[in-house]
Amino acid sequence: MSELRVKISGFGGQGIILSAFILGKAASIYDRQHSSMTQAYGPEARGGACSSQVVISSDNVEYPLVDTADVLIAMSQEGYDTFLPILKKNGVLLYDADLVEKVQSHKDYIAKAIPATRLAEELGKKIVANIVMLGFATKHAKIASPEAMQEAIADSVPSKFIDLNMKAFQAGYDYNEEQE
Amino acid sequence: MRFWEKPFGKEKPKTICGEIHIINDRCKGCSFCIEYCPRDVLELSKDFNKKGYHPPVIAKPDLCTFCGLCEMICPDFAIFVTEKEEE
Amino acid sequence: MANNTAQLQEKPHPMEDILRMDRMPHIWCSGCGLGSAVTAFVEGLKKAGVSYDKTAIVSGIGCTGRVAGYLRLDSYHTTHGRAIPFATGMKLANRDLTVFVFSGDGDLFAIGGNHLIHAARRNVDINVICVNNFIYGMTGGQNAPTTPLGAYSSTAPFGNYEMPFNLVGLAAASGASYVARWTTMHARRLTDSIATAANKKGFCFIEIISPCATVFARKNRGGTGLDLLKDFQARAVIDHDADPTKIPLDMDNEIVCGEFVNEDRPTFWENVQTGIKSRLEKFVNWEEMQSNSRKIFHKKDRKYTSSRDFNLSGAIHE
Amino acid sequence: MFKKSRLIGEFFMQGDIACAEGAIAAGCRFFGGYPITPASEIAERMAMRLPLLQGVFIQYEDEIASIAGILGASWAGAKSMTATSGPGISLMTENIGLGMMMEAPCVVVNVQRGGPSTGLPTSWGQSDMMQARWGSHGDYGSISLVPNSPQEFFDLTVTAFNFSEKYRLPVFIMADALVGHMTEKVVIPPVEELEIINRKYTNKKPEDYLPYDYGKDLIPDFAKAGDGYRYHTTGLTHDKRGYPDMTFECQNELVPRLVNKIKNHIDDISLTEEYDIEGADVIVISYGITSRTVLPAITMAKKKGIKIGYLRLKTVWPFPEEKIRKLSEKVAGFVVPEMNLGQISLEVERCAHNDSIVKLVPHPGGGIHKFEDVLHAIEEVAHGK
Repeated sequence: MSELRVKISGFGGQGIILSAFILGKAASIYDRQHSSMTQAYGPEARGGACSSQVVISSDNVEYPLVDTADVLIAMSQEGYDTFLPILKKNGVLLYDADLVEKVQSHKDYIAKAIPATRLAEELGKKIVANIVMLGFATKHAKIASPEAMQEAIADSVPSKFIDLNMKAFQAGYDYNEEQE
Repeated sequence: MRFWEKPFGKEKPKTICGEIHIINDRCKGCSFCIEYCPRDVLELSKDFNKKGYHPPVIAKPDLCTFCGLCEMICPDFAIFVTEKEEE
Repeated sequence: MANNTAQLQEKPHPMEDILRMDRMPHIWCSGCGLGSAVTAFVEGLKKAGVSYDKTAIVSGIGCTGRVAGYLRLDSYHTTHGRAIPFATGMKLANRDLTVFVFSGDGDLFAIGGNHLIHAARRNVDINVICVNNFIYGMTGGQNAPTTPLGAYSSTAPFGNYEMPFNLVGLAAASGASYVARWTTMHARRLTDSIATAANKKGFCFIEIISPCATVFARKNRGGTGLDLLKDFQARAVIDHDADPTKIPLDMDNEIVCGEFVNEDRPTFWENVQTGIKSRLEKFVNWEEMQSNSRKIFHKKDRKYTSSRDFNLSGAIHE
Repeated sequence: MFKKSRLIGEFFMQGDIACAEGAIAAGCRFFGGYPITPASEIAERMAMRLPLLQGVFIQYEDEIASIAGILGASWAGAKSMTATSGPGISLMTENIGLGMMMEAPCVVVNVQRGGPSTGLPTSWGQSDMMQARWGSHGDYGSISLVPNSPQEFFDLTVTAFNFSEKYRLPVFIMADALVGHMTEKVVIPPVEELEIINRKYTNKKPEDYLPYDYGKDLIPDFAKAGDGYRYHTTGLTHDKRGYPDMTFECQNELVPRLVNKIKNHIDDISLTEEYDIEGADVIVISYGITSRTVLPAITMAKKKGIKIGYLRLKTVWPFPEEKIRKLSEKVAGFVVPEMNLGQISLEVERCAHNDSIVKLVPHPGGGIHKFEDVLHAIEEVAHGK
């Protein structure tokens, strides 16, 4: 039985929960794995701290929470600070290069940064930053197959935004740190 | 319109009469029927019913015009009126 | 004479087909107006021509709450104040029913006040008959939300110091389609009102002012139910054009009666239907959907389909 | 269209939504509710789905109206449901009692949060378990089902409707915020693969029908409003005709029947899952999401060589008394982790044999048990403390 525990953190309005939903759906419906997605958020709809978590397993997910993460995706400084301690040694850390400025030592982790929000803005809508990040994570953390992710994204966003989201996914997937 | 079809005097208008039925033991003696009878047909009985109330009695049966108000207002379903057949 | 009446009672009372005779005599006191209200209700149903089999009556708690139990209809004696939401559920689940709520002023306007204004606001197609006797009868004469200022009750030993509700005003202001007020003495007009309500769409509200001989009369004017009824008669004025919000009741002034509101407004269910239709016409073939057809959704021509498009994946996936 | 409009297949679905879909699959066509975190998603889903199924969705003015409304709808013949959380259940309890007394089939979903009072709106707990059993005043038998995953939320919602229709009472589904807001794969089978039970309508003529006459199974036959039966129902103690009868004799016939109609069918109603029960020294009894969050502790205990069995309650009420009694004769004791400060553990204590230990691992809600606490309790019981 192989398990992958993913924590996604940021602030409300960034699509943190949708990201986890898409990931979970890609894994369980299109990759034929099992996955369990849970969420935690404050009462405010926008701007509050927000995190979601996905457990992907080859077998039934028994324990649904993420106390120690294999993958941490941080879309905000607060999310980074809060959840870095739960990241496993040699775990994968992915963060938004612009929104997480004060970084600690990353020698225990495989850390990669992407200016997801800036890339999304360049694509025309800041709101797809989460999808850019998912593309990036698909490439570097192997959270799910790219095909499954694309199917899951298409099924989870309004159809007039499918193209934009696909572009966002691709932008994240193809992003190379050395570009900067 | 019917009035024109049957001119005055051709047929004497019927006087409708009612026949009052009182279910004595259901009465709780509130006197509503006696008070609101437009023709004062009813009056309070001097006798008691089973429950110790004075039910109404029919004092002037010929005056009843089958208006049904006593039946409508009786809170105890103890009085009702039927149309009296022509004598 | 005594013999004569004894002989005449052989005939059954004409209401025996709709009263539960095995529960008679009822529990209401001598001089109470509730029995008169029930007679008017039954006469009203007859006049309206509704089927008894398709008529349900829902009551709350209290003296008036017992009405449901005495009528041989589908009758539901529910909890204190909750008759209206119960009736709402019943009517919406079976829209062929004619649903009446028959309850008291305390039940409908104190503990159940919120339900009443919301049912009126939604304009659910139910009929609410509120028997207002200005006091809590069954529990022993405590203050009601209708007790007039200054009137005595068990919990207002120095006279009531709360402003009472004007029931017709509240119902009308909340959006009821039909609002009327009568006393139990207005037997025929009340019957007509009930008949009108039975056949009228939307939320209909009828206030029946009724004497409570045992507690209200005793604590206030003194005397009997009849004395109270005479007092109502002396003070009653019929004015259909009166503004229902401007005719509160008190101990001395006019009791303005009449049919104050009689309007046609779309009911809750009509609004549901037209609302769904207008939103869904873009996506579904409404006629086919109504005729239970399978292919109700327009086909899409895309590589990817999104269940977010039209968030009714259930129907899409059929 | 009614059957066809059901979802069939695999979905990545939130627990609350799976609950709504389960209700629709079971034939629920009336939903009355009031928004409350974390149960609002059920109402939202029903609002979207029911109108297309020619069902009725109504957002009432409060929870009190919601429960009254679904009782009314139930009497009109609809399968009806409401969904709420602890504060809403507290408001509903009076009319839940009415439902028990009138024997109106319906389903009440409680997506539990931490309490008391407003408590933890967005976080989870299991502290309403006793309320589900004893919430309304008076004696009555009750049924509560507890799911631990979105799939089970779907399945048990169908079961809840079946039980409510069969035994004629409001049935509770005691989910919690974690299960309600958890998203997992949910497989929805075609309608013909689901067992759907409908209430038993009377075949008597109106003149012979008594609404509260019952047979051996103690369950009266149903007649709905508008079918010409013109019967009376009341929340007062009533006889077979449904007429109020405030006597000891009547109370003594009615209330024990309300209790026994559930008690006598406990074998049918009680759903449990057992693992490694045979030969176990310690048995962990859990229900709902706790049954998943304490699994790591059980695995650790196994590694330490403790003979540990595991009993999961899907039906918490009626409580499986006989089963616990029998088990307690064989084992050293029970460990009961629950997200309250001791509710179901009291039941286990009541049923356990004198010699066996019952150890509660309490948690106030809002988080999950620490593995160490559960493990510690297991070790203590295993060592006979």
